[in-house]
Amino acid sequence: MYFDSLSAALHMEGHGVFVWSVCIVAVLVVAALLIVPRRRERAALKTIAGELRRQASRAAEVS
Amino acid sequence: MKALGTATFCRRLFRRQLVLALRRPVEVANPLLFFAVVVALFPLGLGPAPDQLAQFAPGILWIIALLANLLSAESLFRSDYDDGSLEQLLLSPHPLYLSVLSYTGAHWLVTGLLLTAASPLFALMLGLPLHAVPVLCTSLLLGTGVLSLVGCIGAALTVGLKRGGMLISLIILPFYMPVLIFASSAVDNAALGLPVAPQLAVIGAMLSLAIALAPFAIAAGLRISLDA
Amino acid sequence: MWSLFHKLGSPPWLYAISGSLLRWLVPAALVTLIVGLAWGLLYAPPDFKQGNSYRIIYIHVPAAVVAMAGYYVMAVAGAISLIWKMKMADVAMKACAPVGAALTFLALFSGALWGKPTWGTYWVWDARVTSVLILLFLYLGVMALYEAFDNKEAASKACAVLSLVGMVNIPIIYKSVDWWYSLHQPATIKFTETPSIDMSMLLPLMVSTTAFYLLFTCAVLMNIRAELLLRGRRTRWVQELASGAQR
Amino acid sequence: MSESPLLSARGLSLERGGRELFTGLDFSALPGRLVLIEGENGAGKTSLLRILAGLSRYGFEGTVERPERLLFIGHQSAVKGLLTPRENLAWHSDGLADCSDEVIEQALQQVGLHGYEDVPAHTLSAGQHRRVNLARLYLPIDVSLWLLDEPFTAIDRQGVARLEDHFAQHIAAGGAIVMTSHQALRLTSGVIKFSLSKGLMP
Repeated sequence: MYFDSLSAALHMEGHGVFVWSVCIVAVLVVAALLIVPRRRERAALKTIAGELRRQASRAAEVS
Repeated sequence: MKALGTATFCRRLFRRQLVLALRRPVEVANPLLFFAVVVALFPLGLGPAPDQLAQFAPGILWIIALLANLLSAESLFRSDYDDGSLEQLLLSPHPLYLSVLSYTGAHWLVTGLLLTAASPLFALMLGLPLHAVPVLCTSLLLGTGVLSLVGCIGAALTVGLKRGGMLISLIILPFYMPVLIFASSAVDNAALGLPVAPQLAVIGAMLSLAIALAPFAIAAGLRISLDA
Repeated sequence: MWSLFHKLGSPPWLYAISGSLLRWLVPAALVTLIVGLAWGLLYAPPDFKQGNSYRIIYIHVPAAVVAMAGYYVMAVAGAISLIWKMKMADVAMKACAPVGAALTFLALFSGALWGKPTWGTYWVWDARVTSVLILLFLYLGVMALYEAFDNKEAASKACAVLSLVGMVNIPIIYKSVDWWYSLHQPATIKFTETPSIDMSMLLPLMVSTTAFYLLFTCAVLMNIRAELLLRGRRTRWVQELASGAQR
Repeated sequence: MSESPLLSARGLSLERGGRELFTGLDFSALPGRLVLIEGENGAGKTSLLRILAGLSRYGFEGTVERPERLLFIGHQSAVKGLLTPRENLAWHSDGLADCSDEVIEQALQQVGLHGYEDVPAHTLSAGQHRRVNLARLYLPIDVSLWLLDEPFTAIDRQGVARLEDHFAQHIAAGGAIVMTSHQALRLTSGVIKFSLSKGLMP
């Protein structure tokens, strides 16, 4: 490791606040990129399943 | 009865667009009025100091010309879309590339050319040196052609939408930026007495590229909008 | 070749294959990202001029590079959908836009925070910053156009045309912005390409760029999967999948 | 059949908002025939005509073979209020006809617009706009295929009768017409009814 200690790595001679906030935002963006579509996919499956169940119950009522 | 030749057809479309525009002179005058009103805004916003205004004049004039052009391009296909002329145009046996080019040509004539003709007045109001005015006119003459062609792409893509006005600015303005950069730099240079030929040549090249490619995009955009 | 083309056009096949692909692609992307960032942020030597603030490069440059490449991916998908009328290309194109926009935003944000220690201000109208900003506008334009159409098929075609226009224009825009910047070069620190970057800095940069490419691929694939389900909600394979998932 | 169709479509399927409007339609329009498309409101008649004309290019399945030149009359009259009927016809954006003034005057006379040639079209009524549009059918154009969507809308009974005679002439001369109409046709010879749900009915 280039830095001597964890606090030195966090501080980065005064530049730490910039570097690490960029890093945090990057992690957040990456997480959002991976989580949002996954949730959309799940939600889509759920709504479609709900539609199917509603159709099935309506068909059962009719018959 | 002989079939209509493509060249005649395009000439007629061109003439039709011009006649339509001239029968509603207020609409033709609107971009000019817009130009005048916005020019009046800048001294109010920036302060009346003549040297400062003169320094910013090339950029200001070009930004206003660009917006005026965009606003008028937005409604280019609107009425033809609403009354069904556009679907007839798409069904015509002539290449859409050429008919679209006649539309944009007519549009350029009643906006770009007119803006160019009126620009010396506004240039002098903002204190642009007199010897830069010919370059301003040349840059407008070439540049508004590019703007018309590119703006029509946006108009074609948004003509079927209820609220296209804001959207067309968002999607088209980024494509206006190169013209703005080179044109205002040309006028800047002219004001300083520096050479302007390279910038004007670049705008000319952009115009050629736009004439070659933009009608394809406009045609595709119209087909899509008519389909939706 | 043709059979692959046909398979790519088949939603159930694409859904299945992307599922198994993602199973190892997502971990691979995450591992590469962690390695690249840890290497760059903690192990690489500092820049002799900028000190440690240059470490933002390990996020900024990959984000910008992939955001740029993403636009071309989107435009090529748009071209395929216009020329061969392939519906899956529509879906892929639509999936690229939000991912690219997010990465462009990240590139801008990191650029601003990099600017503060380097130039002493968060925002500089530097050629590259301006270009990335325009790229963000292009992405947002495509997304806004897509949302404006009610008919999503027409929306995809319109966006395909727009992104193709963008693809032709991007080199022109970038060259003009470069030229414009060189004209108005302010007297602050000039910050163009570092002529030679040391191996110890280049390697982690390459790793994190790879990581961002992998992430882009993953995110686009996942978006495609969600879109496939929504578009195919009335087809049998989706309905079977949905009822299977509930049980 | 010996003659080749002027327009043929194969395996047309269309879905709108999750509802199947039609599936697997085969369709052809032979010279000398008038195909009347029937169906209730919202059955997809207009959509079918737009697909046949080539205005809808996405969102349906199947293939259509059509001639390069065709005449389409849709719901909108494509008449410019700022132009006179004469200019509207002479500069029409369909780009089909190159007509002299007399020919245009004759066509306008046929649809009962004699004397209105040179007044701005915005002073005319909606029905008169339709007539200006229909006058295109009377121009001597070399187009065999007509696609007409509700051509009788806003036309009085006399006008309808005259139009039907004109249709009969057109198909007798070897043309083909595909049209939709809510009104029953008086014309019978050469007329084929086509139901969106049941297919061709001779």
